[in-house]
Amino acid sequence: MSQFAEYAISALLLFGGAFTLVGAIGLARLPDFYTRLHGPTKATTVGVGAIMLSSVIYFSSVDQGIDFSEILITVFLFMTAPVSANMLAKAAMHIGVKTVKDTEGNPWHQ
Amino acid sequence: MITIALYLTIGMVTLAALLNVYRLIKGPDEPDRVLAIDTLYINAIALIILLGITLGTRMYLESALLIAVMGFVSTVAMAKYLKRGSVIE
Amino acid sequence: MSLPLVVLLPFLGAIAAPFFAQGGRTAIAIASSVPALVALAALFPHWSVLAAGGTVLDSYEWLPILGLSFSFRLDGLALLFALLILVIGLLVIIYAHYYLKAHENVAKFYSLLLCFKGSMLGIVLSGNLLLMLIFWELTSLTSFLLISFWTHKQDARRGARMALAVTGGGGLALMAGILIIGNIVGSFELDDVLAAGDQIKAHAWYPVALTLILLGAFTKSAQFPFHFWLPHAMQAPTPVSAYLHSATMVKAGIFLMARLYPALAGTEQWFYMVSFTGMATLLLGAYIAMFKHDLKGLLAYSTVSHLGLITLLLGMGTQLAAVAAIFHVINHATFKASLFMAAGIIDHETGTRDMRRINGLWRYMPHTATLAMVAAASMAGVPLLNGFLSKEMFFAESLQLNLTGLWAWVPPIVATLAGVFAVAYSARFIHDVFFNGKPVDLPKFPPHEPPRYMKFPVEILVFACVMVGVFPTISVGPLLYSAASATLGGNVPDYQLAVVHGFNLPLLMSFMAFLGGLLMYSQRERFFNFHARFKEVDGKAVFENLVSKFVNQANQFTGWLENGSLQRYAILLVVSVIAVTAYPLATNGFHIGENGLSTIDWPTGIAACVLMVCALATVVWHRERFYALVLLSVVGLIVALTFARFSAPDLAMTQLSVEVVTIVLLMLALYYMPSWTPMESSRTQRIRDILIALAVGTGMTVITLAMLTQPFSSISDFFLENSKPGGGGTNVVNVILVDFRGFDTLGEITVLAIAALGIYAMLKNVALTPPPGDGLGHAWTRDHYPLMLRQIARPMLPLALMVSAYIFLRGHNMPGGGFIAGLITSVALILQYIASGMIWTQDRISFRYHNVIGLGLLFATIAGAGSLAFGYPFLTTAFGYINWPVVGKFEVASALVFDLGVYMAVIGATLLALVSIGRLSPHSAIKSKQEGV
Amino acid sequence: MFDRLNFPQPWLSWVLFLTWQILSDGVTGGSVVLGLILAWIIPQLTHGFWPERPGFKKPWRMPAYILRVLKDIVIASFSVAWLILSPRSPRPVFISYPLKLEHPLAISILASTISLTPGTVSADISDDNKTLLIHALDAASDQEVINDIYNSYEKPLMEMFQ
Amino acid sequence: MELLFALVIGALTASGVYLLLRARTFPVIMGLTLLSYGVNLFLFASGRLATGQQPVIGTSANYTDPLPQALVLTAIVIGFAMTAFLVVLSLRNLADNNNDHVDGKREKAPPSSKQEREVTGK
Amino acid sequence: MTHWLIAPILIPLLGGILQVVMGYAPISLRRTLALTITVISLASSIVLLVLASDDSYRIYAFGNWQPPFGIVLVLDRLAALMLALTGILGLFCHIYASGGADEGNRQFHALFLFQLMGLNIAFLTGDLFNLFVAFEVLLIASYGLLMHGGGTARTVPGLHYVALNLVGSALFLIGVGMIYSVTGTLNMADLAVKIPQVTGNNLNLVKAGGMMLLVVFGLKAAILPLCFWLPKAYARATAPVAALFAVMTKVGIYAIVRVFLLIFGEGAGELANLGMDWLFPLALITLSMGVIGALGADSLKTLVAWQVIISVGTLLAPIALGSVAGLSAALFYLVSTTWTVAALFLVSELVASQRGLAGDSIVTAPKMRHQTLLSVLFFIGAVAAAGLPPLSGFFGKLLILQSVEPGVEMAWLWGVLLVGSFLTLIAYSRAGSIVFWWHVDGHVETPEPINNRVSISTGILTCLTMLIVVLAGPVSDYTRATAEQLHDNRGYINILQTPVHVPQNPLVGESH
Ligand code: NA
Ligand code: NA
Repeated sequence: MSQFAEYAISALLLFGGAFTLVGAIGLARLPDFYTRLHGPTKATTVGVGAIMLSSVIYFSSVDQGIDFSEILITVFLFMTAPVSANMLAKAAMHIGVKTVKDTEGNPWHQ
Repeated sequence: MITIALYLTIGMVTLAALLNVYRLIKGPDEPDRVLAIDTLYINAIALIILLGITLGTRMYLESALLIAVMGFVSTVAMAKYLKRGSVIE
Repeated sequence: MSLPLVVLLPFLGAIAAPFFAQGGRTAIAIASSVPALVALAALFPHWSVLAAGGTVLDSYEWLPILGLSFSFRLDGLALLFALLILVIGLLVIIYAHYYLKAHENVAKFYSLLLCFKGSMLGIVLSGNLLLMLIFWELTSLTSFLLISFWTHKQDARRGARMALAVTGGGGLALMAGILIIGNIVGSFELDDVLAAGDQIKAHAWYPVALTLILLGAFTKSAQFPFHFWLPHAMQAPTPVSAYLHSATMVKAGIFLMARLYPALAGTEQWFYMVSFTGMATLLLGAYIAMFKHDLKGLLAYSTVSHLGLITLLLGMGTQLAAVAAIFHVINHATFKASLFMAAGIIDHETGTRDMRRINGLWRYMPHTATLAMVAAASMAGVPLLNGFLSKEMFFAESLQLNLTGLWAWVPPIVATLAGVFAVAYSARFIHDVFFNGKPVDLPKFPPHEPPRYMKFPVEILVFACVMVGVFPTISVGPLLYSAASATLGGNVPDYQLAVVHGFNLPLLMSFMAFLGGLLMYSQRERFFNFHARFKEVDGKAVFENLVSKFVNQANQFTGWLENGSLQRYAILLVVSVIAVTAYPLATNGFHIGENGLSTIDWPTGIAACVLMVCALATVVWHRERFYALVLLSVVGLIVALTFARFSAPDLAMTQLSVEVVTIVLLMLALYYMPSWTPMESSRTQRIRDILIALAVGTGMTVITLAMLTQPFSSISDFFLENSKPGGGGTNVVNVILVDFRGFDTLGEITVLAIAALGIYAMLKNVALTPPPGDGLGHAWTRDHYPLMLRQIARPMLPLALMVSAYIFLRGHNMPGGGFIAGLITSVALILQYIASGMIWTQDRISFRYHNVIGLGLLFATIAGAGSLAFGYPFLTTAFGYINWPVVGKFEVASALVFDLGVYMAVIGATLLALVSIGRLSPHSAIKSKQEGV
Repeated sequence: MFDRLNFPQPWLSWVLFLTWQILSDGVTGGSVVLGLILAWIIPQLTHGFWPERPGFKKPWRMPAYILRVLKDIVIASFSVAWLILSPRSPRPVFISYPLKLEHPLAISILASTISLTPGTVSADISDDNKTLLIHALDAASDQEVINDIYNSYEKPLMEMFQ
Repeated sequence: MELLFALVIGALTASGVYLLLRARTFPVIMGLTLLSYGVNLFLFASGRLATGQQPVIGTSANYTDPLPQALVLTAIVIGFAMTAFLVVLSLRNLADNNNDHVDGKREKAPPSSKQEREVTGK
Repeated sequence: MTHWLIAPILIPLLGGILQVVMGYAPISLRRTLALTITVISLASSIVLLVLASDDSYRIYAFGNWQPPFGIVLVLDRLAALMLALTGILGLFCHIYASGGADEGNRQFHALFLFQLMGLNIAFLTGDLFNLFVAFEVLLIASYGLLMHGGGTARTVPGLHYVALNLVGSALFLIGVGMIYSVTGTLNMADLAVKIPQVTGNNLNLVKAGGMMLLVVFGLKAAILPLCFWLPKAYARATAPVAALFAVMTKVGIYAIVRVFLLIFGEGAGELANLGMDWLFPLALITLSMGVIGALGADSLKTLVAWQVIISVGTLLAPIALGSVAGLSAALFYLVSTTWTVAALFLVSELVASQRGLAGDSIVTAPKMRHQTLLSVLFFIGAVAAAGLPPLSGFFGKLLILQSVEPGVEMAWLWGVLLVGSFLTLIAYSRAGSIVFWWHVDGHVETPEPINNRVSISTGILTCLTMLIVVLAGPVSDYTRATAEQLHDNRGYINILQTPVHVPQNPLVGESH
């Protein structure tokens, strides 16, 4: 395995792990549902994407062939994450979850 | 080096999963819980990939793919349940 | 062959009788007589053998393992009883012909009567105790039906049930006794049993066997304290009473004692049990008969008394007493049958049997009165009639008992006392019915003589009474001798059948009885007043109350146990498991096997903790259903991860896909259900349940720990070795599923298919009202099918099909396979339903899921059956490698077709199930109505 | 169902074919043949489920758009990470974004893009497809966000679709 | 690891059994689901635990026991079919009897939500 | 290897599939086809009965994989007996059902045939896990059948039945897991070889696993205290279904006989006769409970349902005592009681159909039509069920009583069985006299006439008890030989030696 690959893999792994963690921290820490929605849709998706990428590089550098299956999963995640977020936001608006006080504007009435 | 990075990453993802579980149990509303489980699904994908790297096998890749698909459908269904009650109508 | 014929003919006649019913009452009566006539003819030729003290045997194998043979045996005793059954049976048929009314179900009556006759003949002619037992119980059954012939009468139904309970129950005791006898002797053949008397009596189990057999005999023969059923059986039509309850069935118990006399009698136990029972019955029956106002009631108790007399004679254990017993069987049968018939005639002509209303019938039916009076005189023991002869013998024997001290006085006094009562009630029967003033308020007035030939049977019987009374030696001498010889095993004592034996003590006793009886009758008012002080107990009512009480208590007990609570049943099940496994597990303790424990890596540890926390959280928050569902799906997810973690990729994928489908299914159901469970169990209940759950959890932990740490080897090496060369695939799990254990998989998809079909069927025409909004008071949102979801669902289907194809095709060699592929396709389709709705999606699916299921099963079956054509067993797979240009080498395998079947079955079943529930939603229902879908 | 021998959705067939090659263990003769078969057969089976045509006018602009979004996603992640980790509490805002796009797919893509990029999540689309409700995690003013989105994403999409 | 696995199975079965003993269909179904998770893991464990030894020929040096995996797969599918049937049966019960009791009681329908409970003060 | 072994499985399977696909065909066509399938299936079972009567074991190795590796079907006398018993029962139930009870949903015949298939697999399989699968097939089909037909009464008992059996399935899997985790095999013959060799701590593991299986089989067989799900479920099912279910408890008994005699039999070393000391007292208590239930029953079907439990107790008591004679007697009784109980269910349904609102309740009602026919059939059934002569139940009980060796067990068994018979007699005479003899004035129902299919199938099934009496000799010879075969498990173990073809493929190409 080339030195470059090793650096790239490690970096991607750490990047991915960190972002996954940040997404989760956001989920745990942010004050209301709508703000919490941001963490997973972006940070976590990106984090997992990075880990996928590291996996692609890892296996490409140990095996002979190149396999992009992980990329497919990543693409899939990127395609679906906004939809999940949309659906959840709609559900939250329906239920009327509380928003933080200084939120400007209002969720729609469902 | 990869090993260390791998362990650190696994640690971070596991921690992330724990935080998700915290949110899941804490709520306070149902959408929060569904959001938490949706995130948990994605973390599980990461864990599976990391397991694959640790074991040096791609045997578990399809499991990750499946979690992605199933996690999505499950989240969508739960969200629809919350707002429509009837998932299939 | 003639003996089985004798027994079977009546049964054939019973089957045939209804066919003659169309020919009218006469035809059926004649037809019903045929079996008896034939039987008499068939028995006649055997007389020479019997007279010489021989026996006739006719035996066929039936159930050798049990020792039961179809064997018939004719000797003197059997002949005597057979003749009674046949002859009196014939007379009863004639009598019944006039007795039954036109509208009554004559066919049923004769059929039952013939069945009874056959059963009775079976008892007396059986050469095998088990065979006899069969006929014994048959008489109980047929008499049950005969007693209740007038089913519209409550008393008849109750009397019949009581008779069945007592005699049938006694039959069960008899069954046990006979089995013990058979066990002792090693055979149930009568010849063997009779020859093994000493062996039986010496056996440790003799007392038990004797008690059980006597229970059978006493119940059947209405001995005290089982006598109570007989009077209530008088609710039967009179021909039945005349036949069953005087001449035949009640004599079956007597017959049994006589039959087994050589095998069982002659011990102290026999003496005390039989004679004391007989004595008690004799006295009690005679006493009560006195006070019965019902004609048939009087006769019934008189019968009880006479049965006691015979029993007492048999119990005495002397040979002469036995002879007397048998003689009295004949005599009692003749006079009692005729008396019953006379009573029936009176009932028939006056419309009542109440002696307080029936008076002075001599004026209206002198002929009948004469006959009845002769028979009653015989019952009373008037000289020159047959009753006198056997009673004299009885008195004589009562003096011969070698009892010590004052006890020696008991039998003669009891005998005389019983004689007094007998004379008294006979006198009452004569005086109170035919004289004693004028009839009071008869339903039919004036009474007159019955049809000529209705009296014919009575005449015959009364004639017999007289004949035997006057010419005993000529009339019954040989028959009695032969029967006595058979009873006593050939040791017949010297006895004389003379009309008068000179002036001796027995004659004095007769005299005293006669005077005493008349005196008693003349003072009857005093006795009646005395007797009236005791409250009369209605046996039927007591029995009926007892049964109802039993039934109610059983009902309550059952209801208390079977309380309709799943919780109760589940606790019983779980506690049973704990109970039966606790001991082996406790012995094992917290055992760690030889392999010891391996280290835990902490991500796995954390995941496990999360799983446990979520599982427990599901329990804690189970009352908030949706929340619990979310927690449950976390558990499912981690279970899937666990499979992946421990080298089971196929399982991980399966678990994931199944999990999602399950969650969707649960949500579909939850829509209609309360979203919240109230707290219903009490604190005690919860603590109990927690303890049970903890016990189960601990048990499973201990088991798992013991199991996981034990070294192990399995048959799986074979699978690993043969998977590729023999099964053509490298994914061993898949090869096991489609090849090594393909039959399991076939079963598994069948289960899935059936479940879906069942679900579909169950939800047809079910109306459920969905809640108008969620439990928090919000109405549901308007948008059924959000835009973004619809847009993402579009490409998902082709992509998912692509992934399915991929997972499917690689399944044989890599994790995957038809099942997982099927679930992916299903989930993609479910997404279409969620995103775009039932109607939209269903419009685009041009096949019925039923057919998909069917085709899936068919593919799998055909793939399996293909090998049959090559002579290989079902599910033998075939595979090969083909090298094509461009494409290169690829594998073709029949297992793939099998897996395709799995794939289709899974899709069909999953979707059929989900769509069936989805269809319930009002939206799809309304829409499908509008659009005619 | 197989009433046509053509490819009802050629671009879908392309996507499927490429996907298959990615999934397969290397591009071989076998994978190409099988890929072709699947690329033909799957659209035949599913085209009923995709009634609207995608409506791309200039599909070749897609890659550039995707690259741009990817870049934004990475950047967005950092800014969101910063927001999450910083002790300052964010100032969330709901913004009603007036849509100019009309094609449902285009709207979906825009909404998805918004969700994936800095500090915004598409919370809802109005029933008439005219307004998009956006939740911004930390926004100074509505208009800034609206302009930003219009310029970065909606305009390129409009060029692609109209 | 074995102890951990054993505890997991213990927790799953215990939770499952507790829910099985509740008075309504829905908790019972969830209990059975949890129970079946525990049982599937148990059956799986009868082939012992192995890391990275997936029974796919050529992907590893050692292979774990494939047979329990196949059995669990069958068990999962059958369990799904059964659960689905039970779920629908409980729906049918709801339709037929207008309540979701399985404890033999038939009182008035309970408040269907937390809020309702709060309103009615139960 | 004869392919006949698979016939009783494949035929109903294919028939069931056909029914699934032709759901919208006219009912008469589906009926005819389904009945034809049942007849053919029965014919194949009879062939197996003939084959099995030479005392040999025949195996059928699925996929041509030699035992213990592949799944095998094993045909011995017991399996053949159960197949024939079920086949005959199934046929008459099916004919009855085709008299109109099959209407209402289109899945009836499919479910029915799948049910037969599941039963037949259970009787033939020689593999412990496959037995689980067979159980599931027959259970899920039975759930479907149980819910067949209208009405709301059967939902709750159905729910109980399904839920408890789900727990039972879980226990089955745990038991199999425990046994597999020690022995590493699933084939019953192989288990019979391996279990005696188990030592040390593994003994307890296997013991607990075996006991768990006993509980599972006990649940299916409805032994006390696991029997309370049964009465209501059976009593409320459609008659032909309840009648078919008469054999379901016998599957549990079959499994106990098969597994515990073969694997934990006398030759099982330290694990010999596992659980039998539990079974005997439980059987007697079950019998007593059944009698109490029958006595307290308030409807004919409930009465018959409790009769099912009575017969379970009666069957298991001699089986638990472990003698050849006892087992033989139990098998004889099993044949008799299965058909009798089934017939009684059918009769009860006919009675219910004639009495309007009164249904089959044991209450007085206006006179019913077809009174004579129905009362005769009920009488025959009741006599057979109560174990009175001259019908087959009597012989069964007699054989059972006679099979016990003198001792404490004998005293208990005799006492309970005889007293039980007595009380059963009272229960039946009470029920029969109230329903058939005791009429109140009132509106006489004018129900649909009873059609021929229904009356003939009920009549024949009822009268089968007489056939058993006539053929008591041959039948008891067969059950005796069966019991002997079961008691010597060497023959069964020998199937492992059956020369099956080398595990190879008819079409094996180059191997990579
Ligand atoms: Na008078
Ligand atoms: Na709800």
